[in-house]
Amino acid sequence: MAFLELDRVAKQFGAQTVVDDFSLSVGKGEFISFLGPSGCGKTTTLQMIAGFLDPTRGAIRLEGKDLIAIHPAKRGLGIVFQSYALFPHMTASENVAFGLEMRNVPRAERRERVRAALAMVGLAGYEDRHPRRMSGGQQQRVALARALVIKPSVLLLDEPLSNLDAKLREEMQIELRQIQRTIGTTTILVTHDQNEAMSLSDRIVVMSHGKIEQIGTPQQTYERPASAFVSQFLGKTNDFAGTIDRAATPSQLVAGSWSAPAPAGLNGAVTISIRPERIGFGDAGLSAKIVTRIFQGNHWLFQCESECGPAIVIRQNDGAAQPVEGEAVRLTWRPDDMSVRARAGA
Amino acid sequence: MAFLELDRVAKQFGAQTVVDDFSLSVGKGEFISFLGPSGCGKTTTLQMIAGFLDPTRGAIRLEGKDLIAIHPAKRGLGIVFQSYALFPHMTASENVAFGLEMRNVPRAERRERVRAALAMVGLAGYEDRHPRRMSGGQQQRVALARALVIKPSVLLLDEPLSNLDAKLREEMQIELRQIQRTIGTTTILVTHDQNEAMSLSDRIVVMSHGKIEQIGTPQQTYERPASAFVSQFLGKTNDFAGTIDRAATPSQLVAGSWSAPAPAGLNGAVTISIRPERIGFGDAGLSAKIVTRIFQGNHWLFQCESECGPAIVIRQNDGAAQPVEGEAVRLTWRPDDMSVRARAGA
Amino acid sequence: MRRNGPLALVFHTIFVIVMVAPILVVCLVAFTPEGFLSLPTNGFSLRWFRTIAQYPEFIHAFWVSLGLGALSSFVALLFAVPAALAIARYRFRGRDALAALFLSPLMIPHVVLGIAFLRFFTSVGLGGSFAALIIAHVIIVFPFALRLTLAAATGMDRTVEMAAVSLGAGGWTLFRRVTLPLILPGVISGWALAFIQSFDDLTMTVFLAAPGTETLPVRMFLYIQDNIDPLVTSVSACVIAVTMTALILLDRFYGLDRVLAGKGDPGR
Amino acid sequence: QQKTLYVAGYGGSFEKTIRDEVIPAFEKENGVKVEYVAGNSTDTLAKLQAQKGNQQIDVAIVDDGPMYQAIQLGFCGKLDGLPAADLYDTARFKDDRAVAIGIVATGLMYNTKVFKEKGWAPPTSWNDLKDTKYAKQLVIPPINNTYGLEALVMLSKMNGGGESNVDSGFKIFKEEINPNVLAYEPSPGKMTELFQSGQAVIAVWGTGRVQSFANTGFPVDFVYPKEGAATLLTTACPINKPNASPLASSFVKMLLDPKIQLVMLKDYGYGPVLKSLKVPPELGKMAPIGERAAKLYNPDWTTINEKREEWTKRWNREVER
Amino acid sequence: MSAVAEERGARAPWALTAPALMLFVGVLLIPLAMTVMLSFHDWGQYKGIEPVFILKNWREIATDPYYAEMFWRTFRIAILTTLLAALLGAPEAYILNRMSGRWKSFFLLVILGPLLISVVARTLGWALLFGGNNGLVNKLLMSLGVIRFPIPFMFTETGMVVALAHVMMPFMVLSVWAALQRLDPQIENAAMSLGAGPVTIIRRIIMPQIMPGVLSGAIIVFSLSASAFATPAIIGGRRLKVAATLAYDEFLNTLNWPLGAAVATLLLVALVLIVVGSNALIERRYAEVFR
Ligand SMILES: Nc1ncnc2c1ncn2[C@@H]1O[C@H](COP(=O)(O)OP(=O)(O)OP(=O)(O)O)[C@@H](O)[C@H]1O
Ligand SMILES: Nc1ncnc2c1ncn2[C@@H]1O[C@H](COP(=O)(O)OP(=O)(O)OP(=O)(O)O)[C@@H](O)[C@H]1O
Ligand SMILES: [Mg+2]
Ligand SMILES: [Mg+2]
Repeated sequence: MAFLELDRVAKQFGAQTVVDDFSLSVGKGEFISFLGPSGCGKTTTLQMIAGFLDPTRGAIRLEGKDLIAIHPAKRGLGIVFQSYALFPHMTASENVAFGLEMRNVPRAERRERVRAALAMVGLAGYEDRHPRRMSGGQQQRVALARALVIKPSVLLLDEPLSNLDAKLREEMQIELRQIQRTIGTTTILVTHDQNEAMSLSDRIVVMSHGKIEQIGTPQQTYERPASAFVSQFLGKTNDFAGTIDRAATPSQLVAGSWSAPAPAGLNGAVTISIRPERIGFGDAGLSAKIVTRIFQGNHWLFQCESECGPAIVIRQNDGAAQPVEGEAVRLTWRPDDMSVRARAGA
Repeated sequence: MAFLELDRVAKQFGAQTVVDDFSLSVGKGEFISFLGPSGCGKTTTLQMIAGFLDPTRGAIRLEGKDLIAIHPAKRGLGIVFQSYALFPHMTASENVAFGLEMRNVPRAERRERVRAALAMVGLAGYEDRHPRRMSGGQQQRVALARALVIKPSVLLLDEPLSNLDAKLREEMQIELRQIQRTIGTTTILVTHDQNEAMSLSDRIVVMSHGKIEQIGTPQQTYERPASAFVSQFLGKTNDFAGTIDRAATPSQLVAGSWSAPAPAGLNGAVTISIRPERIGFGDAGLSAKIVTRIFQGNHWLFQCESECGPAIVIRQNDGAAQPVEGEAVRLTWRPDDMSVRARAGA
Repeated sequence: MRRNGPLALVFHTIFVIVMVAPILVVCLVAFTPEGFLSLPTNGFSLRWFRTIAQYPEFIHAFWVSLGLGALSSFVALLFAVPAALAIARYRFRGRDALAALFLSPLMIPHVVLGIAFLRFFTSVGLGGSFAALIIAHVIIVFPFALRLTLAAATGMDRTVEMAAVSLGAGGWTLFRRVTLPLILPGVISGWALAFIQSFDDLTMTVFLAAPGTETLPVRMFLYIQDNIDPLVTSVSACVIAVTMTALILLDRFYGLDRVLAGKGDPGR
Repeated sequence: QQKTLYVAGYGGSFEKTIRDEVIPAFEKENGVKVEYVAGNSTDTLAKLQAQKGNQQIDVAIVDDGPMYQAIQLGFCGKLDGLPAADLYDTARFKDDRAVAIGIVATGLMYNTKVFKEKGWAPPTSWNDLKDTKYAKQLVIPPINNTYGLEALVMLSKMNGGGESNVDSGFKIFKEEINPNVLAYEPSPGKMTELFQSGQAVIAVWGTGRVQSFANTGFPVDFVYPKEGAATLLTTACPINKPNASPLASSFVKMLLDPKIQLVMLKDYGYGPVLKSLKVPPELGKMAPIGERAAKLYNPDWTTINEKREEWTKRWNREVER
Repeated sequence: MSAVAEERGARAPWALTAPALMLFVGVLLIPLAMTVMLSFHDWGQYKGIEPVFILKNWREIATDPYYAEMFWRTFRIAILTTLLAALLGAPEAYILNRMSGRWKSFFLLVILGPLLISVVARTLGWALLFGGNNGLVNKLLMSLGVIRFPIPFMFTETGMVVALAHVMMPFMVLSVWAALQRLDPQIENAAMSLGAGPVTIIRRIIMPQIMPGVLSGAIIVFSLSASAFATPAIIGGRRLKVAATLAYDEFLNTLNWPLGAAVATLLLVALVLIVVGSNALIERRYAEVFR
């Protein structure tokens, strides 16, 4: 049986429907991420689970019990708010200790756990500082420590790492994953960072305009997106206009100078979708010219102008010589890596 | 002559020195990013340029004129605050219009520019909403529109995109770059996102504990880091313990089962640093076992246990078959891609 | 926003009842047909409301009070708001002393103030003038305006102001467009308390009021000198009715909670 | 020339009487504007002291106690041309610095309705103040008010003392009367309110007040104690100031006009100060007139005034605690 | 302008306070100084005020326990009133703040209402309600079985505190109300998510943050009740004198202004010390909220 269950939940603000028909079953110990464009209703959904907003329709159940009837203070959830919501009048350690006090943890143990939690988020030495005297990232980490220290059975994280640098972020991700594994915390993470979502989650919920677009493992959503929206939203995608030529034998799929044996079932004008990291530079294939070449650390991003319109290519920064801006190249890919669909309006 | 110049700027809060000996020359129209761990003084430095904090020591000059003497309201800078700092009593469009009003832009033009700015950040239709009724990302975008609409000659951006999803974020990055190019805005961006810094900036300032670690182009800082800190902070790095064997002919650099001709000048125990994206799986080389394999969209991240300790490998998700968890692999790299230094304490 | 629990509502109900009880009693007594105060009253009559018409000076005094209250509380705000901002955000020498000085009118028995002002204004030739009355009232209501503005200004999010400054707003504009709206709940509450305090002051005003500038409380006080009869209650009932009507109208057209809570709606 | 004459006096119905009956006629007669500054005796006296050297007020109407003080402090000017022959002696002041415009008797007031319900006999003597059945239902004005002072003097006199020795009076107040006292209340308005709310049923008060209280329809009556009631005066004086207007004296004299005296008797229960005045019988039910006026006890103000400060202090510490 | 402020602008605060300061020096300090001067003058029943410099009045206040008793009663009543107002007013403001718009403004009006009618009429209402043993309040309390014997309200300190608290309540409610407007509702949610019940939230989260408001209210209430005249005079009567009625008496009945001025000066000084002291104490205790 599902541990946490959202059953056709909807939320309206005035006349505006912000979340609609949202159904999701979360298993015990599962790590779920909500991904979606800004304003699509992620925070709203989280706040409903937390009990700060009442759903307009639908039910939320935890272990089969109706959660809506339970007062937020009794739900025992750990929450990190998008705006941190630190207690401005308390020091960092008082903020973190608050949840433990509520649980009547003895003073000595409390002190030790608070110290450990702050050390874990890299804030040893900041115990007595007030939030207003801390940097943005430091505040965010206090908020994280405050939620983690109570070892909740359900963690709701609303962009908990958005103000941290990559290094710290990764450390925190590892911490989160570890906590979730050892204590078996069921976690729901709202994030705008796809890498984060993909590397942490068991399943990803992709949302758009308050509706669920797809629920699936990271690889499913990335590699078998249920809709054009999901494909566009997760990572980058090139869409090339192509045609299937059934007159040729064997019948051919052609896009500019690139061609391959045609897949079955389609005919005429088609759209070829291909991820930029699946495209290589070769001797034959779509001719293109590099417009900009952007260095991105462990990879390069090329914006090209091809026969079939703009194209994006990603190449690992593996030390090999890379084409320069203005250079003429040929783009090539394996037929397995693309997906082909009939071109609308063609 | 430098357009904006910080000359040995320092800032103390009480006894604590938060920024120290910070010198930087920014050319007109240049795009600079501040990168550094949370709490290293990025926001503080920005606030000093903006005039909201006075440096404890040092000078800040704009076009040769002492900036500190100029009232913040007269500096004409566009700023996005880490905490947005929207006017809670004004709607989105009133927020954006504020700076234009201060500049006595005629009403009709004002309305048009506000509309355009909100459309640019994807908030057409949200003109009349108050900040408290907007999502985190929406608020952040209003803050961005508010700073951009006045077309300032200097833009100070403090984590302006931290709450946006990848897609929107990229769109905003392109906007920023475009504005900066067309108007020639000198921009200083504080970000925790290395990709963002690398793809947008002309130069990156890497900071640590209030001090500058390195100033350089993205590629310089990534590929020729001035210190171990910079190398660690920007992207990931593997450090393997190796030895140089001058007895062999030609003398050899050895790390476990991996070996290559030794570089000149060093001897005995050394540390080999190599970026994970420069490591490939081959037939010979360091033997290792894949511990975890993490899917990250356009690439895979492998955490391995090698003869020389843990190793991280990144491989582009180019559709080729990738080793699975538990598999025994050999790690190999080109000698050009590593950097070798004497091992301390060995 | 969470709703109030049953306990809170019980508390609230009792609180409200206790708050209105004395006023209700006064209003009830206003309808007595008797010539004296009695409770419970037997019968109902508008006799004491009709009697007000025989005392035009009551109506005149009401207008004097209204004008005096509005004017003096407004003038007090003009002085108090900048002072409150200075005290809220700067740590400067003499800050505590200044704050104490500005609050001191609260702490002096009004009879002492009344006599001190009377001596002072007489000696500078302003004795008995409306101007003197206004100045004196500005002083006594000043602490209210100051204290509530102060409460609103302390702990206000400063980065919002910084944002405005960075967009080119300075001095007056910054104040008018950003700072004031943000502290508005405090300022308006302060104004309300100041107005009410001025409207209600008797002990000091008795000394300063001259023929023609007698306020309603002074009038009522003088009236009940030798006889407390239900006229006081009917006049009070009228004052309540008038002010309630004014407030309800304000609420209708502007929204009282918006006035008191500031314009940015609190949202979620 | 059109000049304004400021007259300070009691507020309330007294003010109304003066405004209606005296001021219009006076204005017409003298071509002058009269402004009435309302306030009780002590307010008026305080104003006089605050504006010392720069007086605004031209005529002051106050109780006799404060008037003695005002005269001593030099606030009062001199009255000329008083109808001396027609005035009762008690109404006149030294050097004619002031004159009484009405006579009041200090005695006992009680609630007739309550007394009837309880079957109590109406009080007859100052000693009734000691009666324990009035516990916490008795109101006496304090000693800085003339009523209270006179009660103290009367009780002292009955017990072997007098103006020069009030020890016995203090003793009785402290030990025997105090337990009965609900409040020492100087304000007339408050006094009526205590009766109206039923908290008090008996009090020491003056005929003028009782008369106007009874006029409202409230069931109270006044008792002249058998040991004698004391005289209390309402007085007026022209204020002493440079270039004092002669009209101030005229205004005071106008208050002595028989017509006005009758009006004040009717509205306000003031016994006339003119011997010659014929009082219509229906007006003189309570006020000290004729026979009753003659029997009033006149306290020795010269002695009292010397000791008054000391008594007040003693009173505050011993009685009002 | 603001953050800059703390470092720059040694002049700015003075520029902002200058108008008010001038006003106060011009029309308050001078009259007050005149009053303080007055307290050193001599006075006699029939010689009036003599502008000499003597310590007679001060010596009298210092040596006569009568005055100590008056002041002690004054502050006892003021403290009790302040406590009562804070204990009831602050929760009420909080409850009000959680009501929906319509009700909120309605009840705000109801609570502000009492301020709009003259203190005389208001206290009259109380007098009617208290009205001796058979007053409405006592009848009600007895019929509810809360008390067995009527509580004397009129002319007792209990009655004074109750009536004063009623008169002062709106000041407290409004002050706290203004402070509540600044709270971030998410912070309350955060506390709730950590398991804090309503009482804890109020005590640990809300209270510290609205301290500036409670403090404003308390200062106003305390000062006003310690210097109140009308209510103590009407409810307390002459036997329960407090400092203000004492000063009133000296000013208006005895006309001994120098003594009255001395009492008033002492009251003022004591109040200023208490208010400034507690203000500083609380500001230090809740330094972060006041930043
Ligand atoms: N008002 C203050 N008083 C004392 N210390 C402060 C204050 N503001 C910031 N600090 C400290 O100064 C240091 C630098 O803060 P700053 O805000 O500049 O960091 P940052 O680089 O912007 O970090 P982040 O990426 O987390 O926002 C931090 O350690 C912070 O705790
Ligand atoms: N109190 C409110 N009243 C009206 N509309 C609201 C309110 N709060 C949020 N909204 C709207 O509801 C939508 C969803 O908001 P929500 O905060 O859930 O977005 P989100 O997915 O968390 O976005 P982000 O990633 O930008 O934080 C947004 O369009 C927002 O403008
Ligand atoms: Mg959100
Ligand atoms: Mg920062």
